[in-house]
Amino acid sequence: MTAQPGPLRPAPKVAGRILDAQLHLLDRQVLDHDGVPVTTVDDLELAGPAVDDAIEPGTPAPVLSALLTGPVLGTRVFGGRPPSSRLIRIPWKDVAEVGVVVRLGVSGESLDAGWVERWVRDKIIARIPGGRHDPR
Amino acid sequence: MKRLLRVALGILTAIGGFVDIGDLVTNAVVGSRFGLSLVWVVALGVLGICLFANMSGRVAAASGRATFEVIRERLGARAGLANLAASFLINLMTVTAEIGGVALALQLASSVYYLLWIPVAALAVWLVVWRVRFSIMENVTGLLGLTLVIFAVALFLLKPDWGSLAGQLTPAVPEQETVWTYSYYAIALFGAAMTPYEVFFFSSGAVEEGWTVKDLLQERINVLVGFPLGGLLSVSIAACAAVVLLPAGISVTSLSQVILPVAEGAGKIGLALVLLGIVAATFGAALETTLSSGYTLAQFFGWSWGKFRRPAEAARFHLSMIVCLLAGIAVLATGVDPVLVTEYSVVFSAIALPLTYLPILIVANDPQYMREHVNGRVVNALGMVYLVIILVASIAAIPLMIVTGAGA
Amino acid sequence: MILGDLLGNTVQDADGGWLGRVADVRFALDGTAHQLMAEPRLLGLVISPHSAASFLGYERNGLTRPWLLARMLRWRHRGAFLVLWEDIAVVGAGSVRLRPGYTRYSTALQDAAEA
Amino acid sequence: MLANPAPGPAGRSTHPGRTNVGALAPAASALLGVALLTGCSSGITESVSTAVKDSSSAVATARIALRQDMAGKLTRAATSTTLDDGLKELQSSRSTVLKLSPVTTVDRGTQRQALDALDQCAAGFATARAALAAGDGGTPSLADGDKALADAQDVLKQLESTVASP
Repeated sequence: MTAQPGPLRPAPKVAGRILDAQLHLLDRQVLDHDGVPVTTVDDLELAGPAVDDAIEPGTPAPVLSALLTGPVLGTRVFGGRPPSSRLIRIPWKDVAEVGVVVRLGVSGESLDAGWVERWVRDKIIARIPGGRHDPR
Repeated sequence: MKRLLRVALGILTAIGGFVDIGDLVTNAVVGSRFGLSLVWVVALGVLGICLFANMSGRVAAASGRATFEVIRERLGARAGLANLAASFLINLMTVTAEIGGVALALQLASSVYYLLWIPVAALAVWLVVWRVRFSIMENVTGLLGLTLVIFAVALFLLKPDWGSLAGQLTPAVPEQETVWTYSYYAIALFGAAMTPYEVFFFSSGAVEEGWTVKDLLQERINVLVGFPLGGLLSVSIAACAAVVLLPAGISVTSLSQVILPVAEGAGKIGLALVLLGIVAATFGAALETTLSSGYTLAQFFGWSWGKFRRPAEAARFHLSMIVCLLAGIAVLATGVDPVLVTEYSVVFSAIALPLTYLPILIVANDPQYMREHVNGRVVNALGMVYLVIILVASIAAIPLMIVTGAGA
Repeated sequence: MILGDLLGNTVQDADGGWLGRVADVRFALDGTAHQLMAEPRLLGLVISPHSAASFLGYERNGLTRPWLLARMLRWRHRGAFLVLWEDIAVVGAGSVRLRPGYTRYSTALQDAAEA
Repeated sequence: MLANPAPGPAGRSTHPGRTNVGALAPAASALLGVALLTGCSSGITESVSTAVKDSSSAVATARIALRQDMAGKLTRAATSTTLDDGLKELQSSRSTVLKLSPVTTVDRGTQRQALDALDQCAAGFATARAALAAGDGGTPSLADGDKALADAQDVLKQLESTVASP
């Protein structure tokens, strides 16, 4: 057996930064390049071997391809999973920085993740008098 | 000089903003039934809210993150959502109670039935949330709320027997009450002093006003001086009730009874001031709770939020507040007694406390967020002690509510 | 595959013996940096024999305060270990099986200080 | 029904207050037995005594408000709101008592007595409100209102003592 007494040996060093999904990514606030909140990281999408297939030794590891948001939050809490077409993705290539928050390198206006906000703004809030009034 | 003024203003608004309908009603009820024998709970609650408000403000200033973002990030989606559901519902109850409180106070001033005042009050709350700048909103309601000091003044004018009043301060169950009702109201008072919305609002307000670590000293003074003085105000409400209502065999069930001791001691001028103070305090608290509903939702789901943004730039935040106000109006329109809603809301607050304060304590120790501004040893020790107290209160609340028939 | 499919899954060794649940998934950003950030590659799974609940940020990055809370959470996650991707045989719905002779590594983060 | 209509210790056991948990412990089992025997009877007594307590609180509030109004310490709006609130409290107490379904003659007597007393309170409130509406120098005067409420208060006090220890 591989169970060893005493402290476990440290994992082999890797060249780049290490991110733990729960610890550093999930449930973090996502800001766009102007610092405007867009959404939270509700789940992550991996590109790699399909579920249930035996993994051949030497298979390249899955890669984190996108941050997910939208209905996937509900399924993460209550179980089940939405069909792939219902996932709202923020591709990893748009991510600029991971710290206390996740910062994007693009504007939130162009993202699918912002459509509800834009709909509420254009159909309701902006139509109420003073909706575009700057409070400062 | 200008800095001194700012500090003074901060303290004054902290005092005036401390009391809300929950504190008013619970303290008057307790004063009229238990005298001053529960004052120790107010002291305990005030120390607790100082501790955690200060901590959440420090987290907000150091990391720019408000409390509910922290709750979601640390508790995860599932426990975070449970907390959101509980906090949001309690918040909604509190919004309802505060708007009801504004309406009841306006009825006392005008004799126009309070249900007619409710849409007016809710509309006024929405207009301020929609249009008025955050700092003006805070300062005006806070300063007007200071007129509640009339409770303390009235207490002196009533010329009570100070010796026997001080004698009531020892924790003891009065003979016409039971241990159970005593404990139930202890939890209610604790919940009223430590309502979670105060922390949501306080930390979000720090982000709204763009506080940084440079403002930490001022923040600390506001909290550590303002809140205890606000607590003294709460105690004077209870003391007034204990002096005038307790001997007459009156147990408080309506807002009209809360103001009688002030009129007794300070006459019509006192009455005018206390009504102004109650309207300002409950209106201010209605603003804070309405905003808090928006803050909690937006921070959990990661929406854009804040009064410093144009409403159109925080669309879902503003929409959720409009919906909350409408829901509050709908609840009040059923004719439910706002005082009763208040009494339940403070007890439910006590139940939800642990889920809010645990993540704050954890994050306030995380250097990733706080850099060198992490908690000190004393604060951590106190925080752990309070966590235990909060947990006990939270677990005991529901059984006590059933045993006592909600304090009857 | 989404991460939700992986977190909380039961983990078995090659003979089907119970090892714990997937408590976290570790990524390494050592891929090509043609974008804003390097592409994160799945490095391994953090497996906890007692609880798949959140660590609330304790463990792994050396948080020790408040002392009592830190002790309690560490105790709940005692015996947690990291297995590398190379030691994973199958990822199924709800479960993960490891290869024979897999290696347990410490879950401590190498860059705990700067993280 | 096992109800024991006799003016037994059950009445005393539901006496509001005086409950000392420490002293209760040894007598607990005995009291429990008696409470079970007289279950229905003590339920009525308890409801009536709660209703009486709530109503006397409302009447006392109204009297303070009237006295303050006469002394020029309270505005008409505040006084009338206070009277309205008190009347509401009284009405809810009255409807609780009205909904009780007593089984024994003694309980029926208690219920009727309570309703009579609460009606007198309501009459007192009516006089007080009429006085407030009549304004200064009108009839009835605020003093009449206070008198009517004071009488109602006496009746309540009597009832309180009979319900507590029959």
